[in-house]
Amino acid sequence: MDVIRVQADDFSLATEYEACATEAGRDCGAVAAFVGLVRQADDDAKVVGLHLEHYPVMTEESIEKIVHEAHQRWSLQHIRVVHRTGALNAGSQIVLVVVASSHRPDAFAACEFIMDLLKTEAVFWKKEIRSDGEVWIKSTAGDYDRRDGWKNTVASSLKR
Amino acid sequence: MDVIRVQADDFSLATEYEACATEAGRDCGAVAAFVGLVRQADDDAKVVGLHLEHYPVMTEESIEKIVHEAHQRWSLQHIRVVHRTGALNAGSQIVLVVVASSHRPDAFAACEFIMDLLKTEAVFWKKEIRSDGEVWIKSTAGDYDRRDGWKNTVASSLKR
Amino acid sequence: MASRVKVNVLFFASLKEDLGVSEIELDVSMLAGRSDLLDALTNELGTECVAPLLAENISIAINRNIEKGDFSLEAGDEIAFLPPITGG
Amino acid sequence: MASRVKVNVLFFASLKEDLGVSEIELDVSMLAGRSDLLDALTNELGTECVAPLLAENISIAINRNIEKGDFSLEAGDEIAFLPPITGG
Repeated sequence: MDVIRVQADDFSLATEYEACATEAGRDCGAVAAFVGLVRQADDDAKVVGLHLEHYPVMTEESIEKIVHEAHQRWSLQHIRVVHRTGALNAGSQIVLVVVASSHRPDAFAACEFIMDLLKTEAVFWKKEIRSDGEVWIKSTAGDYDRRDGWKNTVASSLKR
Repeated sequence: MDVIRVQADDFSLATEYEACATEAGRDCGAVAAFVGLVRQADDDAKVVGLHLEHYPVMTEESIEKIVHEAHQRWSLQHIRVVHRTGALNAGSQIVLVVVASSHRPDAFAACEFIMDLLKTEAVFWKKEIRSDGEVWIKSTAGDYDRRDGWKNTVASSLKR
Repeated sequence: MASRVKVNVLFFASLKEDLGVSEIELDVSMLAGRSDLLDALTNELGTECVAPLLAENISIAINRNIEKGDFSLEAGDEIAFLPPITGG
Repeated sequence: MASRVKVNVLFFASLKEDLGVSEIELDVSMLAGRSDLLDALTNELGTECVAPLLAENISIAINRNIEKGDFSLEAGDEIAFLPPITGG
């Protein structure tokens, strides 16, 4: 069973990695992981923190959909996604994705796919608290390009 | 300073991730990590373990070269590579790559690049200890294809 | 006149800030569609306050499913106005 | 006759297993090249034993640099015979 959690509390990569290794079993040869953090610097104004809002149940369902699509595209043993909400200071962890597979290309591709789709498809709203004010963040053109790039890769051609 | 270690001892993703976050500093927004493990299953014969041999100094230098090239291609704050040698049982951790960057595309690409080049360019020899005998492993055509795929991506076009 | 039903309307992120409210209960006619809903909200909140809800980049979810076309509301439906999302 | 120098020759992985030895000290003539080196190894180990070193996929490193062409050995050089590598 994959794990998807939306929570205010911080998470531990160590704990999630251990749990992933246990779930994945002995065919697991590759674990790809990603942690997104609150960057302090953004252009000129300093980012003091983030405020993350979500829509309970709908947010979890939007992540489930992304995770489900990853399983359809690649051979994966286990996926864990943890996404924080609420007030996060600069330097804080925001999001974690851990993916286990027999082979590294699948683990890498799925981990990156999930992160790319979280940016544009997961139901979160992110406000940057900056030294010069507060700004609700929108996905960038680059974010949409990266999402659309996955649409052009046919699932069956990626599956081993 | 990046960290490259070749060692018989096991490593801890948790420890390397913490060290990476500290080294990367407050501009860090993305940490991509990969751990390769000894898979038990390989086709029909069970893999009991691996024996990994290296050539001290030359091996480290071969990894340094890969890490150096990653820095030339992407904007990265910190890279850690830990590669084990010696006798490893099925399920053991073999290799770890952790990459910190301001942005996730750079962190993902560099982490995958480093792993792909470790497969074909790092000076290690890997013998599978299988239920039906011992086999020195060679890089596969797929491994060389993945390495060559990076050659076709011009460094400057990737650099933000 | 069609019978009236109660629905819940949620506002998130910038909309919650713009409207100064995160959730209201609304009386609408049974099977009310998109324009009926916006009329009812205008009655309740005023034209100026409703303006941000009409922006092109605002999505409407009914019971947590994005509805791009029209819809027919039923009693107890949960309607959410969603500004552009970004996670990760 | 050219003066003689001592060099170290290392064998890794499958070559170490094939030859049954991981390292030998070898006397070669000063500035010996690739074929001189292989001749000296044949004298030392025998034709049959040296055969695996001649396979197309075996690389030679001098002082930890892969040498694809010819080379000139000097005293104290470290010569390594490397089967195909694979890390990760």
